[in-house]
Amino acid sequence: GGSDDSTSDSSESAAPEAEETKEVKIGATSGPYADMVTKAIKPGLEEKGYTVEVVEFSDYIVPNRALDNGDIQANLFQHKVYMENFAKENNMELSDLIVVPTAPMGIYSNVFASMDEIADGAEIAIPNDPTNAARAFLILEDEGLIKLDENVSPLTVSENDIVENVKNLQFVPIEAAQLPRSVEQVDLAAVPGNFALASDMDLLDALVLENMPDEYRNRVVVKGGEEETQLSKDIIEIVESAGFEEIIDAEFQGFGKPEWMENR
Amino acid sequence: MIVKGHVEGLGERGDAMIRVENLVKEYKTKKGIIIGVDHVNVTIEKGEVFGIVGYSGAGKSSFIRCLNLLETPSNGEIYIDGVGLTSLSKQELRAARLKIGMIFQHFYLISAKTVAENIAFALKAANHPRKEINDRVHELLEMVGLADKAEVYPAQLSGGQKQRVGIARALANNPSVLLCDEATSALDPSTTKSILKLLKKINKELGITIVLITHEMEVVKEICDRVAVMQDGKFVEEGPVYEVFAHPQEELTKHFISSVLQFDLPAAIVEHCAGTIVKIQFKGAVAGEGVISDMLQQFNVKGNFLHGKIEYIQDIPLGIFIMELQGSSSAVADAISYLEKRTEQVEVIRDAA
Amino acid sequence: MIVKGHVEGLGERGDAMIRVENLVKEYKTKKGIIIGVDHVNVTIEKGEVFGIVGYSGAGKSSFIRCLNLLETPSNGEIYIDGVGLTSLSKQELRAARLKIGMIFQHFYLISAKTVAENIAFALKAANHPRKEINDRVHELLEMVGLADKAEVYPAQLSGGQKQRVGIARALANNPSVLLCDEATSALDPSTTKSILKLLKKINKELGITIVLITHEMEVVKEICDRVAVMQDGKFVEEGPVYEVFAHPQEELTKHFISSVLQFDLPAAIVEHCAGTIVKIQFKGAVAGEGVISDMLQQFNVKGNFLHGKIEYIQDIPLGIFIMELQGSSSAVADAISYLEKRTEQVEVIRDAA
Amino acid sequence: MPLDHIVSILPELNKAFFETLYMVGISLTVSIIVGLPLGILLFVTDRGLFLEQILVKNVVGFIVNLVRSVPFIILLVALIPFTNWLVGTTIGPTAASVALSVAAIPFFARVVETSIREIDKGVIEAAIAVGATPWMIIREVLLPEARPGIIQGATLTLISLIAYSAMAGIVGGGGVGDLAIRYGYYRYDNTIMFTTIIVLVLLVQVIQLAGDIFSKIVDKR
Amino acid sequence: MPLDHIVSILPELNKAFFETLYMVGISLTVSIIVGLPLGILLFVTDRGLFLEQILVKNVVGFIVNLVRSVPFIILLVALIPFTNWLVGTTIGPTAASVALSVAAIPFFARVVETSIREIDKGVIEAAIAVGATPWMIIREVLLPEARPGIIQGATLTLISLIAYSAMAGIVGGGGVGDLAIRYGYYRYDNTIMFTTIIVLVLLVQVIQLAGDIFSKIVDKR
Ligand SMILES: Nc1ncnc2c1ncn2[C@@H]1O[C@H](COP(=O)(O)OP(=O)(O)OP(=O)(O)O)[C@@H](O)[C@H]1O
Ligand SMILES: Nc1ncnc2c1ncn2[C@@H]1O[C@H](COP(=O)(O)OP(=O)(O)OP(=O)(O)O)[C@@H](O)[C@H]1O
Ligand SMILES: [Mg+2]
Ligand SMILES: [Mg+2]
Repeated sequence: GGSDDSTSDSSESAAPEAEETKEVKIGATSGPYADMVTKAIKPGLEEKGYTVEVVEFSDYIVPNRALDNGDIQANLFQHKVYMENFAKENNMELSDLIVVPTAPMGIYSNVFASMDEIADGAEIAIPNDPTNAARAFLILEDEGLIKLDENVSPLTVSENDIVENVKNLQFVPIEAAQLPRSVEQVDLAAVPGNFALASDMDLLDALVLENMPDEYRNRVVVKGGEEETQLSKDIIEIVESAGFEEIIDAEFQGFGKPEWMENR
Repeated sequence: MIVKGHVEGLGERGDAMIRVENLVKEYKTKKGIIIGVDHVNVTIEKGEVFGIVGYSGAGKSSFIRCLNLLETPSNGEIYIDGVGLTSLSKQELRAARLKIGMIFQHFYLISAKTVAENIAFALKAANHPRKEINDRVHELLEMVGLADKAEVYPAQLSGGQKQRVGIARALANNPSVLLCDEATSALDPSTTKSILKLLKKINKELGITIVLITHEMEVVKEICDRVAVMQDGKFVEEGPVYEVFAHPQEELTKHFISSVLQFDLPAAIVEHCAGTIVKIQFKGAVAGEGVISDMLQQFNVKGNFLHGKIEYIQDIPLGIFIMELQGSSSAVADAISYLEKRTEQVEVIRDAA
Repeated sequence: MIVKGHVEGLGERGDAMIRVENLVKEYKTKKGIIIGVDHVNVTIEKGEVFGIVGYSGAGKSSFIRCLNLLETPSNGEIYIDGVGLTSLSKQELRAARLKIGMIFQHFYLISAKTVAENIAFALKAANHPRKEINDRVHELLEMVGLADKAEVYPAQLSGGQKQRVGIARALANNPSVLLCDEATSALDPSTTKSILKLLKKINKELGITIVLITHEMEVVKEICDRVAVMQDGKFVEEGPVYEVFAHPQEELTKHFISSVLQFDLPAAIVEHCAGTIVKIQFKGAVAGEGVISDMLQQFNVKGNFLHGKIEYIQDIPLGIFIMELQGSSSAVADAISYLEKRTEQVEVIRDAA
Repeated sequence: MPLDHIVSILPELNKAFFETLYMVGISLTVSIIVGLPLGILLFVTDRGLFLEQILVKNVVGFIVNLVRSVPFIILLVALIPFTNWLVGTTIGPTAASVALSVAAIPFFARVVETSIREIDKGVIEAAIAVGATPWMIIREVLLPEARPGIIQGATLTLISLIAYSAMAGIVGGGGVGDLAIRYGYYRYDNTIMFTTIIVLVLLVQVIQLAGDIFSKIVDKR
Repeated sequence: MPLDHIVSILPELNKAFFETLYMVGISLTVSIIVGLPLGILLFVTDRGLFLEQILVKNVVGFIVNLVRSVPFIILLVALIPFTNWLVGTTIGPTAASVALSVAAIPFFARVVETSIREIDKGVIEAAIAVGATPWMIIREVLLPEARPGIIQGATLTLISLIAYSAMAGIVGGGGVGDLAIRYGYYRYDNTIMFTTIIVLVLLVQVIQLAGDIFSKIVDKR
């Protein structure tokens, strides 16, 4: 099987001088971002003569560690704030190459028709991983429902860091992919866009969608100092190509495009 | 005569308690069909103690386990007290089993239950009301001499005590038949004796028919009325115990009996003897008639006992002696013919002439 | 006399093979200390067959297991062939154990290994080279009569065959001592006989000292030179087998012997008898002298054998008879005093007068 | 480790601890209630036994193996409609207990089957010979005789449940294991990580000890 | 179920299948190599046995319990530095195998201990009486006698490993269970979820069957 070569080449590190390395591994979390790498980035790289393996992770920590370790050469699953904090906390250098279209998180409800109607003490399901939880809290903060401790790092933010809870929301942390399945169970649910789309939810049904500055959009990330490698350049080139956007338009409808893509 | 008197002594006898017709038990194994019981026919009377002996693998357990359908017979019919077991429904079979007690070599008590609970278990199987059960359990424990062990777990009992519990359990529902599969084989000789005594008492006092497997002729001698010798799934010999001991027909039977009535003369002794060596057997009342004494006094021979024994098989003596007769050859010949006349069982092992 | 001759027959005897000094074995349990062996002193000679009898829990197994330090003695010393076992290092103890074979009631063969491999295991323990092992295994299998079963797994053997494998394994390294813990208790009587015969052969031909636990006096009678009776961890009686059988001192010993030499006269028979009932015991050579014959011919009494037996204990006869003597009371009295003079062992059970 | 930090998480740890107890308590109870009869069924319907029903035995055996082969997370998802129907919610400790129970049932059933298989067949035969009904044999022979083994098996199941309950976080079940993952793992809080793991280890050791003692007490052999 | 959809996934399923075999193969091998001696150690150092060492027994027993109490995901992550040192990578099936092995070792050790405990003590005593060294007793008595139980235990471990290997996705390990999770759970693709689960169930049944047969073959009792 393909398992042997997936590991035996780990010694071929992605150091700058290893530009001639044509075997690359790109990590992504399971779901749309892994699909985005597979469908929209991998074919382009292969055209350029790379052998690409997409490594799917069901975790938010291991992909960065693997990157730092040289086990993968790039990953796609995180936004800038998470990346920077992760790098700081874990004493590693991470650099983002380019922002990709990202599905906005939305607050969904089968109970309330609008954010104004939210009753005191309502139950809200939020992602249990910090990267997605931070986004959920930001939406709520934007809506004036909560206030977060200003000193807390987005990397570790949790419901415990809420200093003001206007409507006394009850938080139920749930595995992100599980959130679409729990909408019916709770008053409110903060569902990451990728899983909302995967489960055939309509993003327009959201009471409110994430106001997404680019720093909260996902991006392709490489190890610090590798921004200038040929691989990095090739990835940026592919993502910037018109073909990439075509694929996004065809297969990733509803994903919010980053500024650079919107503005060109 | 005494034999007959003994049989008549038990008034309840004479009706068939167990009738086995053409019983066959085959086991289907990966290596083919193994025959456990091979066309056995036998009738066991009410109140009888019926022994079965035979070597390991002869089919003794297979046979006895067919009697309460622990093994389903491959063919043939079992009647217990007139009821054909093989045609019963599951429900009826359970009811029939209440009347067939069984005890095992390894007791098979429920280790997690006390002695009293083990016995109560059998009573519950018969749907006795709880109050009655307590009384009956005590009665049974009294009977087997374990009244003080009611609240004790089997692990704390000796082998003999465990078997007593097994017996109490088997007797709980007043069965008419008691099946014993090597009930004493795991016990030491003196415990064996006490268990046999208990079985004898049960047989006498309650009139229960007992079928008993053993590999010790001592046990047969002690307790059985009739005995069957099994080999390769068949009853190769069967008859009243005394008769089988006195006149064994089959080699196998002789072999078994030899464990009780065996007379190997050490070679040195035989060489040492100058006279004629004879083996004399006395049966029943004859043993009490002083034949040897008469012979010694009537003929001018000197008798020397080399070997021998008098056994009481169900209180009837069976004597076998090996004697050296010394004297003039005519006197010895006369003595022998006198013995032959009175015992009909004389064998000359070595003629001095 | 014959007794003595027999002992002299084995030239190797006379040196202590096993010396046990003040052996104590205590078990520490939750319920306190249980004493298994209680200050036992005994010396067992080279080439001797030493039997130990006693009821369950008497300490027989504890004693024999101390002899090869399967149990560590709490106190006392064991010398095997002059070597004190308790002071040995682990390494030395293993070497010493090569010279002490042991066989068990339940055989304890390695079920996942063939017969040959089971025996080879013992030889490997002694670091024999592989080639030698094969030859020796065959030699041993030949010796125990299982040459054709080398490649068979224990599960396919009968009990007797399993014990033969156990014996072959125990003898593999030419031990000087063989310990047998109820080696025949799980076997039927005829298999027991064949195993005893084998042990006897080993004892005679290889001169191996055997210590043997049993609860059957039959086994002691058949094979042992000396016997000890154990109770509560102590040797309550100990001596040459014939002497112990003929003159048991302790109640317990008598009880054990009664399983071999027991004469319960049925009550009906005793009532039936009119004459004087006497019990006569003949020992050794006396048994061959025709005492009863002489008595019957010299006195005007009629003798009737009620019960009795002649046993050969290590080829020496021991006779016990219960007779009814009928005649004038003076003639009977004379006959009895004549018997007393010649046998020194007459007991009047019931006086007709 | 900062002691005041430990103190500050105590309320949360306390809550998580009771969530864990709640989840594994329910699941153990359910798996005993359902798994015990299933285990007995697997035994008594086997070839040569007193309720021989090879078909039943094979079907139940297959289902048991099936449930054991499905990854827990998939089981969790597959069970959502059932969970919703049964307890009216698909999130929280109660919902997590449903999946935990379903996973534990076949495990416990196998454990029970194995324990019962160790009973001497002779004891069962003796009960049959006495004329006992299958129900009596099950209740008064199989269960009492297998009790020490079943208790050991319940201990094993309980410990496995504690390990599995860490995954309850997927459906917001909470519990100590989830706390360890959410704070210790995702939020790099080593204090919580170690504290929770120590709590888990202690809990497991206590359960093991209690199981051993209890099993010894009921063992009359 | 759309057949062409299943066909489209076949290459991936095939790859995942071999990844699963690879992961559980390595982990089973490692857990046998390390767990077997550990299990033997747990037995022979116990009270009254021929290498009695209560301290060793207790320490090993505690470590075994400890590893068994830690949630798998935490174990997985805690082991990352060790994994990196050992196999030079922290992702992929090889890295997942490290964590799976570490989790399986104590499990298998307990299984081995239990199997060996079922050997009649008399057989061990007979070997001691024959003058055998501890090493001989282990190699020629304990292992052969416990072989059927150890094989059954290895089957049990293997099946548990397959279930656990579904979590290999955390470190990008792949495998059939992870495939089921990736498609069934993250992508809401029920077709693939069912297909993969069928593969898993079949795999488990085949392993169980093979284990049963193999264990019966080596059973000479
Ligand atoms: N369940 C079984 N399956 C296959 N064969 C069996 C079974 N039970 C008994 N047998 C075979 O049937 C034959 C008779 O066995 P049975 O147990 O009746 O003999 P036995 O006379 O009771 O022997 P033992 O004295 O050893 O108890 C033997 O060849 C035995 O191997
Ligand atoms: N390992 C042990 N732990 C505690 N007590 C023991 C142990 N082994 C034996 N005993 C006790 O020591 C005493 C002697 O036992 P032992 O086994 O030596 O008797 P035995 O004469 O061999 O009996 P049996 O005929 O039943 O084999 C008994 O009271 C027994 O309970
Ligand atoms: Mg039998
Ligand atoms: Mg003993």
